[in-house]
Amino acid sequence: MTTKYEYKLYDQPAWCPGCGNYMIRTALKQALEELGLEPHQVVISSGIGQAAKMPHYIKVNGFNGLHGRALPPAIGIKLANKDLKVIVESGDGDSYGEGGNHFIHTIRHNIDIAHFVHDNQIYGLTKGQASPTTAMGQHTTLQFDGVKAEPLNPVALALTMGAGFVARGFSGDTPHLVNLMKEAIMYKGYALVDIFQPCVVWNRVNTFAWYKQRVYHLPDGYDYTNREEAMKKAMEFGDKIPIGILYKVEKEPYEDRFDFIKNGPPLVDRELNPKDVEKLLRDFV
Amino acid sequence: MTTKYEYKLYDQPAWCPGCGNYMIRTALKQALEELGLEPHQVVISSGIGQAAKMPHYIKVNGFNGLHGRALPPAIGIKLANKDLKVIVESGDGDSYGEGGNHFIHTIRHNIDIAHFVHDNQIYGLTKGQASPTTAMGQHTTLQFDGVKAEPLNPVALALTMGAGFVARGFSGDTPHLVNLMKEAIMYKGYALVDIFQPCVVWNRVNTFAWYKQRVYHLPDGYDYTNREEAMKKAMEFGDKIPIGILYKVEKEPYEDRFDFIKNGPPLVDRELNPKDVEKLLRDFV
Amino acid sequence: MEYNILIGGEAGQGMDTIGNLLEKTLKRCGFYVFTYKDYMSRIRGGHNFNQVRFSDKPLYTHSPDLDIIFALNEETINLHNSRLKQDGIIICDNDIAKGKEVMHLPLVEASKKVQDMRVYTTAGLGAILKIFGLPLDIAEGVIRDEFSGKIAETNIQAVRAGYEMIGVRHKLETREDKNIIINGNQAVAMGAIAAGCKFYCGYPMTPSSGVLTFMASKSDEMGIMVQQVEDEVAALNMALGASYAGVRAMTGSSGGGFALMVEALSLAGMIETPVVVIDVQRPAPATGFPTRTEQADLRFLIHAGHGEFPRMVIALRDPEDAFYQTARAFNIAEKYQIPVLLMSDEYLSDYTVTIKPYDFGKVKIERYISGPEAVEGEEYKRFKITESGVSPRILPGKVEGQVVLVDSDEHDEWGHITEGAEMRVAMVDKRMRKLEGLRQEIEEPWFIGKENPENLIVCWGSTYGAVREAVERLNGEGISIGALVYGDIWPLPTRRLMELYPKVQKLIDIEQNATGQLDSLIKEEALIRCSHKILKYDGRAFSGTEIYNRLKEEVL
Amino acid sequence: MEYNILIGGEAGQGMDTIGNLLEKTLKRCGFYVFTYKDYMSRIRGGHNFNQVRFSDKPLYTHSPDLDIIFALNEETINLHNSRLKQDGIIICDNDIAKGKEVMHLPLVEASKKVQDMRVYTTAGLGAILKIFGLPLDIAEGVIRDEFSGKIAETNIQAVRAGYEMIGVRHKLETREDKNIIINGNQAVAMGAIAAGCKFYCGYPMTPSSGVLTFMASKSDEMGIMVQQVEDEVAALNMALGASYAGVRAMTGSSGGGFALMVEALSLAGMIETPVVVIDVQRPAPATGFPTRTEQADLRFLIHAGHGEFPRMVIALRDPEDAFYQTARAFNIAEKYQIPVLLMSDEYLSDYTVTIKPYDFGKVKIERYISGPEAVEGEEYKRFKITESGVSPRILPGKVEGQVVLVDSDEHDEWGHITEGAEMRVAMVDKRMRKLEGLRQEIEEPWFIGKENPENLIVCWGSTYGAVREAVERLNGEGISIGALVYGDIWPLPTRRLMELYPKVQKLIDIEQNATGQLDSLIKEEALIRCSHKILKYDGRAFSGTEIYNRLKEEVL
Ligand SMILES: Cc1ncc(C[n+]2csc(CCOP(=O)(O)OP(=O)(O)O)c2C)c(N)n1
Ligand SMILES: Cc1ncc(C[n+]2csc(CCOP(=O)(O)OP(=O)(O)O)c2C)c(N)n1
Ligand code: SF4
Ligand code: SF4
Ligand SMILES: [Mg+2]
Ligand SMILES: [Mg+2]
Repeated sequence: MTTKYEYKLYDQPAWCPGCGNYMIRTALKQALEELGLEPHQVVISSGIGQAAKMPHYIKVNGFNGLHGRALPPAIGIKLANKDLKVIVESGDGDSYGEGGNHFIHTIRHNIDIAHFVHDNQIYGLTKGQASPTTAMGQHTTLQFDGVKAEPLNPVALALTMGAGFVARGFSGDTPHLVNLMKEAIMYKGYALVDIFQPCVVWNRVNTFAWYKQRVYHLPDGYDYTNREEAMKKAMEFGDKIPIGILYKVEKEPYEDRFDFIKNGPPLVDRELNPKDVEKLLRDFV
Repeated sequence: MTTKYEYKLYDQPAWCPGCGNYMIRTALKQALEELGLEPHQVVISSGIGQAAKMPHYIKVNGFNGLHGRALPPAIGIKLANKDLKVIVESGDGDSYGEGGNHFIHTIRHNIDIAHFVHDNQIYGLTKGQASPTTAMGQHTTLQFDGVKAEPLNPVALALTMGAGFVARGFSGDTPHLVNLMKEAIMYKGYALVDIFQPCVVWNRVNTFAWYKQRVYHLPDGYDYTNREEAMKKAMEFGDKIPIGILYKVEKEPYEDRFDFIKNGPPLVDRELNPKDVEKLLRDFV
Repeated sequence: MEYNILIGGEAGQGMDTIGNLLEKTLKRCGFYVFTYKDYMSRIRGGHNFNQVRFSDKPLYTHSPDLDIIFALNEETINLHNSRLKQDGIIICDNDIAKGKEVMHLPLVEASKKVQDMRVYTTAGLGAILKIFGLPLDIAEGVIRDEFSGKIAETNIQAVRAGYEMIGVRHKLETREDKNIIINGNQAVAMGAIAAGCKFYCGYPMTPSSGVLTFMASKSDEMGIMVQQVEDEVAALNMALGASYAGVRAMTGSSGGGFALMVEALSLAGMIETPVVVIDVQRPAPATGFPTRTEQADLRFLIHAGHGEFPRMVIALRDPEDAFYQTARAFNIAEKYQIPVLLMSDEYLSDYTVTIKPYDFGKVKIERYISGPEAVEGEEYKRFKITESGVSPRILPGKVEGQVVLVDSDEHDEWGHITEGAEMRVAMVDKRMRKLEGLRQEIEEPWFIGKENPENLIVCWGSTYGAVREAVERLNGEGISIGALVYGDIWPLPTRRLMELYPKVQKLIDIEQNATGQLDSLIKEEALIRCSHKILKYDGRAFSGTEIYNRLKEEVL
Repeated sequence: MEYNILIGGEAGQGMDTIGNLLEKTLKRCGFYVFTYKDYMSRIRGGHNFNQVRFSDKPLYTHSPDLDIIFALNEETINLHNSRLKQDGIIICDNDIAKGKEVMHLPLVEASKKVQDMRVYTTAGLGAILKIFGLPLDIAEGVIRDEFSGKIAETNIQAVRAGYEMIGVRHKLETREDKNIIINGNQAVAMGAIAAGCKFYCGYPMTPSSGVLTFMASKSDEMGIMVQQVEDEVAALNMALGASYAGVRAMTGSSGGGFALMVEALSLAGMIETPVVVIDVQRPAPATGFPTRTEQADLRFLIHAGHGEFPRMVIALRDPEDAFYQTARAFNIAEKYQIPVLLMSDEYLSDYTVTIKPYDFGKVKIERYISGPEAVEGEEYKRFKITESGVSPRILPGKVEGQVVLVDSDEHDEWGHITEGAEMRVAMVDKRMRKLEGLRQEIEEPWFIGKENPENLIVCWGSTYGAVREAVERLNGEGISIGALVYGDIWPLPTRRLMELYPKVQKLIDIEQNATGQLDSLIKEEALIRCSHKILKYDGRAFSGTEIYNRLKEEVL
């Protein structure tokens, strides 16, 4: 069914057997399928890391850039061609560590991007060092004596920065994740889905079982337009961890704040004519 | 009285007449004086910007580094010599824009630094472009059509990132500011004071009068150990803006999480002897 | 005829406004104008000055010798008096420099009369125009174009009042005005806009901010997305995203900001995505001198980025060249799918000069973008290995059923990660092969001066104007001297140099840096060593006079 | 005698563990060992292999010819079979490569017996040792040192079981073991620790992470602050802070991470604060080949950073050199108050080799830090202008009543912002004068091979081992060839080269990159062009055999 998102010549992920990334890929394909999006209408921008290899394993347009820099190209892409659906696939190190500054400032701008972070609470590709979301005290391949900094709470941070769509997902709950992804992709503005993704090699604490035991769906009547409630839910990260849309409100996307973008064709489609620029000489006479 | 913090040969700030920076300098000198700190016991680390010129105008040790990079050297300094009092003097662009990633991650580490941000809600030195704290819609020398991103709330962000000391000050209220500074300097761990500092040239919105009209002292009974309350106060940024210590709790400073730092002399004072290293050859035999 | 007027005072006293009115008025009176700016890295106070030089012949640089000093404070007189010519004039307000032998005028009084203290400098403008007997109505036209409403009116009253304060000294006739007056940053922005740049992002940094600001000011009108980003690391990555999606994209900064783009520059090389980046240099290392000039980033730009990939580096020589070269940079970037780096500096970015209006008919937009025909087989190969090294480029979303994949890892033709040794070699060779095409593309340096000279100067970028003036003066004295002025500087064109070299007795490197970077490049690329170096690195731009003098003292 | 054993399989199958046990056992048996690693950028799957070469004579590089293949999967056999010598042996478990003519052993069965599937590779180790008739107890000692408790015991049972599976083929005598076995990353870390480095910060990046990890593993014991930072931009700024405060500080990365440090490198130059930075190169541009090797950052490092400032660049040649050069780098950094850049690469960082133990008595710590005596006048001048360009350095907090001010803007002697033209020139000259001292400091390249050779190789860094092997072989055949192996590479020492050059008929550049960066540097610094270039850029390291062959085919 979702074969249209499969590369003919390249489809064997370099992920470890049993890795949570596989299910995220499955969910993403399904979400795209259900949204009726064709491969050429979608772009995935990613950085570097295990998660960030996604563009190679789903056949849509892909910009597999530098570690930590998944968001800036995504912004460039969206602003250049507003017709494209822009998705960012990234790891916790990529988005919250190396790319932390882009993370907070992209939120402020509310550009129409769906940002999916495979949060395995570890640096997978570089062999198991602490990421910004690794628990304090956890022993790693670099933090021999345990991590000595407090973990960053990505959803709380996104809320504080004013994100209009903030969600938590779990790679072990694909149907739920598919739904979150569809919502995030369709949301007009910046949407974060922080996805728990067990790394079966390097993170022996936050395993499938660990998450399974803890995650629960936000209750049916949960009012995701209430920011204070959302913040409370965001801070729940202990024995019980809520997943789902923590917060969602309407917000004017950045692109729409520019008349010339909102009310014209995508920039990429505009006619270029040097002669049209002659009039600007008026400033210099 | 505070002449010991004055350079003999260099004491004419390159700030504009009437700038809020002058009062911050006065407050800082007084705070240092009242804390009985000698110039050689203190280091100011700063980036680049008008605020960041402070090390030239107060005679203590100074590391006037790169734009956006006031925090990383401060961390290096503190870890190298825990006996030094380390203060960071920086602008809103410096700390929250270019330096945003260091800001969030320094907080996670809770290193014993007092971070004073001269928040004039504008880029002063580069002539008036929007900073991350400039109000949405505000017209600037670059945002001709008004700023199109939401401002960042530094104190809310610091709280979310887990800072143990978060305060707001106003350069127009020096006695109050002196007190905040003293508290921040004496706090064991990372302490943020976001200081409203009118830029009389480039920011015609957030003027002295604008702040004067709005700021009020947190009430006497205010419980600064209550994080939820603190967050509410942090979000107050409209007709009324509370100043004072929003949040303060005890937290183990980063340095104390390392036995060899906590229970030994400062690293800078340790004896270096290559012969002591010979024992490590055991790994390679 | 030629005159040189200095306006000096503290930051915030309005030197720029008055300088601007003066230069535009002189231009509209039909003169060639060259305005040099010297300012400090502060917002108020300190000492700043503008020097407005004008002539009936084209000007290429500033000059130290002054005919008029308009002093807004006494310091200005103390600092610049020594450069005043024998019959030069100092004018200032009655309250300044009392007791000194200068021309005191009731400028502030005049401004008080119109109840706007800010216009006292405009009264000074009136006085200056009167010295040359130039018609007031042209100045009034300029004022009306620059200001509106009440402000325009008070300024006009002030300029008239100033005009009355003084007598004519050097009566000049107006001439036909066919020129524009523009600075280097504006020229670059105009070139980019003319070339169809639809995405410009940057982070403010003196002296590059002018490009960003000019682009922003035309954003709405021209439909250009202009982004102030959070940091320079974001800037180039973002521009690459925009370019990948298919718009012409550019970013820029000064050296320190460019330093933060270095990793992404290497990315541009790897994903073969066109982009134009400008470095408006200032004295470094580190923060250095934010408002002053230098040419010390040449080797840095040529080698910036880890690993090996082709790039082009173009040094801009003056605001005319800057326009055409910037526009050309977009074509080359897209033709070879490489980053093109433009080099300017504070001097070039800030001085304004009269030049003939740009010929927009000469700007050709050549995009090299393919459609479905570029897809061979089932899946599009973004990195198809070709003889030229350039692969047909389609845009994401523009060919149904086809996707565009770019990858910062080493990759195969489809853009997928590979670790194969053979594919690696094939891809490195493919990328490097573009250099062959690029070598055909590069233009030899401009030659100025006497043909086949005994003394040959090599220089690059903004020193052009000062070198030209010096060479012309020396040629006038019968000295056999010429200059190669490099614009395209990497890959370094060496043909002209090798042709001239056999006859050359002295090869003189002239640069605004401390190590002679062009000399090092020529040694490397042509195995030739300059016999003399005239270097300057005090943050102030060479003038023609200075080069002339140093050539005479140190070389000729 | 010399043998070469390949162990190959998927990532995650434990090649590294077994390779490590094997090489240590061989070392303790008194042999010289050289282990080469080839692995992919993935955590599980793909194809990785280690080649353990050992001999009774010192080894400097790996070799393509194999005596034994220990295959953990069939792919290993398919990929490497062609390199097996005539009388070579392939061993593998019974269930692998069924039907192929290889030596099948019941390895998995043996591991099942001890109820730990992971140890089946250890059974293979037993078999390999038996082939050479080496004593089991040495292997058991290694196992006990590397593992503890139950894991040690099951491994010992497995190695014994493997030992029983097979007969002796090439009986070897053990020898006296006086060596250590170490890789380049560990060597650098050891050098830094020996030199008294008390602050190391970095962000994980293959292949540089080993330095960070080793430092972290000794943090507690040696009292070294080791920081994993948020990004590489923070790293160098933080190290500079630590150094300013007075500890020896270092950071490192691979090319892409180094690219993010470029702005701060310029800062180091401006604030004249010593720091050591290592770039463990990997193939680029961009992400490139994370786990493979290249030497393509040379020109980048030499010119990295906006503006002009002195630096030193040292290429590390092998793990022995790496140790002493790293320690030396700290002395030079502090003596001249400059950044010293070390260059390694994936090959050097990952291969392990037996060398004689480091002589810690040879490591001298020279700090050049002053006390109150350095204060002249009332206020301390951090940037006092001196003849050598180096200013006496006191530390913040260490001299009562005195403060230490450093500034990224151009500054006066006290460190205060200045905009003066004269001060600028004085400060640039001061900084650049350090180059004169530095030029005295630099060491000429190592010379290997026949004296005054007709054929002279130039190379640098990690190619040393392979070049040495090739040169020795060719000298053995009576060919007049030698090599200059650059360690100190910027400023480039040229004396030896100029001495040898007149007699040289062929000058051959050997580098692991695509453009010949050392050649370009020699052209620039010595105005000499290499007649031949042997370049390799497929991500795999040169072996001695490969260089030998290519010299024969392309040059000799
Ligand atoms: C500038 C730079 N620094 C470091 C690296 C090395 N690196 C690659 S991936 C990675 C971390 C990956 O962690 P994360 O983003 O959480 O992804 P995961 O592998 O866990 O999915 C690092 C440090 C790099 N490629 N570039
Ligand atoms: C890498 C880099 N980018 C840009 C600049 C230019 N720059 C200097 S100060 C500044 C902004 C200053 O704003 P802020 O930090 O708010 O300080 P203020 O002047 O308002 O006190 C900028 C953009 C720089 N020096 N370095
Ligand atoms: S290392 Fe971890 S995150 Fe990476 S593929 Fe393996 S299991 Fe997944
Ligand atoms: S520009 Fe603004 S912030 Fe800077 S000194 Fe002037 S008033 Fe103060
Ligand atoms: Mg991760
Ligand atoms: Mg500011």
